[in-house]
Amino acid sequence: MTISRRDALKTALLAAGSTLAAPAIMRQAALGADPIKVVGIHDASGGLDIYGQPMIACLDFAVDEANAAGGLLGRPIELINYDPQSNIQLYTQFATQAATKDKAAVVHGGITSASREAIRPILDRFKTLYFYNTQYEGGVCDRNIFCTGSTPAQNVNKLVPYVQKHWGKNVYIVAADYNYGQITSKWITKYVREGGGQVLSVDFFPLDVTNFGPAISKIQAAKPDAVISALVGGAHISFYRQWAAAGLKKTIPIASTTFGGGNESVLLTPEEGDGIVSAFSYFQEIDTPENKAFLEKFHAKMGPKAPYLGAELAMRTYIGFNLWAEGVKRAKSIDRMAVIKALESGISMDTPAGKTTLDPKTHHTTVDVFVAECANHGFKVLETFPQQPPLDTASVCDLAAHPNEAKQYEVDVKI
Amino acid sequence: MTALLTTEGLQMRFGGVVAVDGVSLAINEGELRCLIGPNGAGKSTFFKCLTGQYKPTAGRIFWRGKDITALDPFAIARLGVGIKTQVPSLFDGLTALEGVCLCRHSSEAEAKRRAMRALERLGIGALANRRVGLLAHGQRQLVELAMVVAPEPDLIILDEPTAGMSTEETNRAADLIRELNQQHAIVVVEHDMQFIRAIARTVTVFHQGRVLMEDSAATVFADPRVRDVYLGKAVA
Amino acid sequence: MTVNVRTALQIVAALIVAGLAAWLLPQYLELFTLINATVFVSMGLLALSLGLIWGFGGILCFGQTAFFGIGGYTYAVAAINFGDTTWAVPLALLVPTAVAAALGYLMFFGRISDVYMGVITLTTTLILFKFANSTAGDQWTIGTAPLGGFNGIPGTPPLNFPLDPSNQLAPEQVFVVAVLALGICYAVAKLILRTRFGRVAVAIKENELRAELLGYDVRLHKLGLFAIGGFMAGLAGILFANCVFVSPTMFSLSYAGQVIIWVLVGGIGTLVGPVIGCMLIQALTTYAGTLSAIDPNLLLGVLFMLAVVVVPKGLLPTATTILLRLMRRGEP
Amino acid sequence: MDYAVVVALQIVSGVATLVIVSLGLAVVFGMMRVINLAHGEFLMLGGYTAILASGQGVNLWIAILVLPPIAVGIIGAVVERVLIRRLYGRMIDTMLATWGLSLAFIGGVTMLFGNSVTGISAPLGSFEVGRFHVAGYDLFLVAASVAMSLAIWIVLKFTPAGLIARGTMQNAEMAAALGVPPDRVYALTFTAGAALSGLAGGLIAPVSGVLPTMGTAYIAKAFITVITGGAAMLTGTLVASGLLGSVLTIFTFLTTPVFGEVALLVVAIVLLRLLPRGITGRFLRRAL
Repeated sequence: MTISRRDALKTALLAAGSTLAAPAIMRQAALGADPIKVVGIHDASGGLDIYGQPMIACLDFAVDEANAAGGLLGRPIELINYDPQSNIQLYTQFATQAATKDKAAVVHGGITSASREAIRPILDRFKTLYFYNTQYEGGVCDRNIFCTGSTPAQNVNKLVPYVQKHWGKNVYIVAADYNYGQITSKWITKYVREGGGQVLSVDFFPLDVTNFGPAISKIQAAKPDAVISALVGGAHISFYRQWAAAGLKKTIPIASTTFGGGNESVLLTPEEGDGIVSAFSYFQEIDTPENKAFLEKFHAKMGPKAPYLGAELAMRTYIGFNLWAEGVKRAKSIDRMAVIKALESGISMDTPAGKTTLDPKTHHTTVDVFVAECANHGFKVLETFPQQPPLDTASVCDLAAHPNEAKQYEVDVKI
Repeated sequence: MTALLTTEGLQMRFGGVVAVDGVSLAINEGELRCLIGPNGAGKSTFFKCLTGQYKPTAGRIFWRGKDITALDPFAIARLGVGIKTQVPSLFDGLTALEGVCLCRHSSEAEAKRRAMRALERLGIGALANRRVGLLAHGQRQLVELAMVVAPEPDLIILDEPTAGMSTEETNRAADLIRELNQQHAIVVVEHDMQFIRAIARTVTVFHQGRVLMEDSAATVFADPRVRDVYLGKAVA
Repeated sequence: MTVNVRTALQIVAALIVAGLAAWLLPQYLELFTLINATVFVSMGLLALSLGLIWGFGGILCFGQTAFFGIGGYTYAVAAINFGDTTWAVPLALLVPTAVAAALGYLMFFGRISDVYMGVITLTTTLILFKFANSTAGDQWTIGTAPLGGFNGIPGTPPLNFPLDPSNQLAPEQVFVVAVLALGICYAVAKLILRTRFGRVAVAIKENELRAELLGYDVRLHKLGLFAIGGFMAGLAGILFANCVFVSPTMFSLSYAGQVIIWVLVGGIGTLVGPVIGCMLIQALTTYAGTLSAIDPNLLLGVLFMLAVVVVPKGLLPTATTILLRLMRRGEP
Repeated sequence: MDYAVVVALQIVSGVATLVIVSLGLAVVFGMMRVINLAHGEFLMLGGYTAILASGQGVNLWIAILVLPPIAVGIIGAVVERVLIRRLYGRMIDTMLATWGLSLAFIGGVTMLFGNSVTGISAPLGSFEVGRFHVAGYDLFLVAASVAMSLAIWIVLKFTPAGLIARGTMQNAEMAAALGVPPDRVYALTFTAGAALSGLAGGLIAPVSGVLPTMGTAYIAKAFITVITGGAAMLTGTLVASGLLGSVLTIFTFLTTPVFGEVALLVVAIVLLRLLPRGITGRFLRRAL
């Protein structure tokens, strides 16, 4: 009795739904027409715009460059930029739009891990290729996504030893309260312990917190050798400001996995920002001929409106686009699976950030990593670690063996 | 004769002000009682205590011997007490009939029958389908009365029913109250002496929160103390 | 009698419109538009829930999104844990209804006045927002479902056919379910207002004291209506979880504000008004979002002020009045 | 021991911040029974005034303390004239209209200055309590909150304007009978409230950073403080700030900032349930 009623309901719903199936397929066939659509989803406004604006500039620049060189497969590239306004729900809306309305060949975008995890399932579901070009906490194992930024085994793994070598063993962690901060703080904890130190405490802050007064008192009471920050976004810049205002910069130094990813170093005065150390796979200041050439072209193109690129986010967006373009060239198609297979064939290219190699098993990249110190609104590179593989993700993820996986692994560290 | 409603040492205090101060009285079945007194004598506060809108700070109220001091207004209404407030309290957005139909009853048809009967009894059957918010003041008073009598309560409490009425309307209201008294016990809280003279049997006089005297209308109106109270002289 | 006939006609009309929309739109709309339309419909249901309790119960709830979010979260957590949405749905309806009842008990039985009621409901939503935002850590896992803090629960499972978890509804089918849910809720709300309970609730809005003096327990009626509003908002949350995903934004101040704008613009004291107001404003803000010239907040804010100052009764009632006046003028 | 002093200092500065951000709202609510939901945006505009002025090379103290109240006061006067005046006596409508105003301000400022954080550095450096460093500006905020409260008290208690204001608070008709048109009293009150909010915005700008949506972080707290305080605007705000600010800071120390705010909100709800007319609805009723 119940079964038959259920079936009746099912039939009714299927009837309503399936009427759509046919036109949907026909629409798919209409894709053959000219420009190749590339969608960028980056926050041009809201608390995350400090990262988004340089990323958009770099994506624009990369697409212009490719079009100037004759486009891809003889077709022009049409870039559609969406601004999710630092609002996760708009991310899902734009991702759906990119996949189902624009029928984008690839989506580049997502800044926070929260936004990536919001759009990744959507793009999986609608079978649209996805490039995530931000340094993040690692562990994403999904054949539909390519993560071109650095991960903790590459950056935290260099930052923590620097801190412990120069400042002392014991640290206090302040982190943004969402998956990036939560997971990254676990990695920091892991490396601090491996270096023989202790994590005195981990404090998490929602992205809209601006008053760090109580936290600063707590940190002083704990007397760490250093503070490691995984704070994110515009509001959290107040931390550095209040830290300096409390006169603590001279007593307890700060290192960060995020500082410089946006324009933090430009926003803060030298008194507030100088001396903060970060590790990324690119800084605008790195001294290589490729980087100089890139910056020259970039500034020539953008003029005085060219943003400060800071650390890797913007550059990885430029590189991410070019990696995808290389995949398309090799596949001679924009078909998703063909491009994925081409990208898995072991692509390596020389970029302004040094040599970047895509790892077929993890869809992550092997990159050069730099430790740098904030100095006078910019960065001074202190140490360079060439060709660091994404060991963290590689230890858990093998897409060659398990091509159907689509999840994020988390490091298992007890805090 | 059993008392319908009794109060024992009822007191209502607002901060330092004692508005009702130890009032004890009894209303019997079928009685028509007037509570009079000048402005500020505590009549209205006493009324609100009876109807549950205020919770007295001391003393008790009984309904047929049962303590109802702590009950909320709706629970008191359900016992069979019809209450009409000083400012007409109506559902302006509904028609007269819809409003009166809302009285509690056993069935929908019964409600409608009673509502129509109540409206006709008050001579406003013709207004049944008019929106209450659009009616004249006197008509509104009557609609409210219809709502009060429709459930056929045992006791009706009226707070200044003649407020804002013309002399002619007041006279008609007096007739109406006498007529209603055939079936219901009634308490009228009023300060208009003319009106009281027209309807009263037993009168209770309030002054400064206390019962000054309680007697037949004729005796009360003849008493010099009452005249002094109304003229504002201090009572010895 | 005529009133009953009119109600019946309105219900039938609404169900026909809903049925037609559910049948025709999936055939003609693009998938993307359809998914967006599902979001609109779920929001429309949220607006309906507030339109019901505010317009007919006089309960100004600044935090109707609390029940919306609780519905969504309960659905997501239950669906992930059960691996089947069949029982997640009733649970996700029950929990917001129960929370609304509990909150209503606190407010109505405490005889808290209008303004303070606004503060308390708003505060409740804010607490939930803050709380949901701070559940990023591993300790905030219910069964197998991590609450995810700021991230929310991106992998919210879509509805499946009853007792058949492997057979999930396609986005087009979710749209059909959403439209039918909205149509049915409208009909149910209409019917409720025709029952004795509904008429007393309206009477309470008109004059609380009189209703009380007629022997009605005002608090109980308000509580009942508030719980029904919570139920509908919860259902809206389930639908929203199906077409977007569950995140703390569902509790946010901006959503809480938008619902009020929808109802206000659509018209207080009608049921269709809030739904139409919701659709119009959503369409407008979505459109404004694509314009870079004007900020959607600015547009929304100006609309909000105009709604209060110029058409305090709302668009639908005002439009009806104007239409009626024009028609009368047309007559000799 | 030093730590206890530092914690105590944080509590005091938490309370002071609450007082500063609530006073403007309290004045408008206490005098006019108008709940101004655009209050947070008045703070934001004050913050932007300070940022812009200091960016133009204006002396920092003038940029923080002088210009914001003037600029926001003027904006407040215009808002009163154009919007609030039409809605007197319609409490709910006023709330809704000011909510719309708040959205419009956020949108407008976003269009003008972009939706990103800007900030100025806090002056006054730091000082030491035993082993601890404490920002001097925190103490300055405490002093500012005391000065603002004192100023309001003096105005209410000892000036002719204050007498009229107190009269209006008690009974608007009576004040009108004294020959003071309530219109003008309301216009001045709203302007003064807006100016106070602007000053608050300037004061907190160095601590919190300035962005178009910064108001939303404060409005809920200010709103709840004022409502919890009840009718007596100054005393109510001070008592409620003292209570809620302590709860906020203590819980922030014990747990996280989020649970600090949750604790604040829960305490406010419980208080309103117990004292539906606010703290001064029950206690200290004769206070200002």
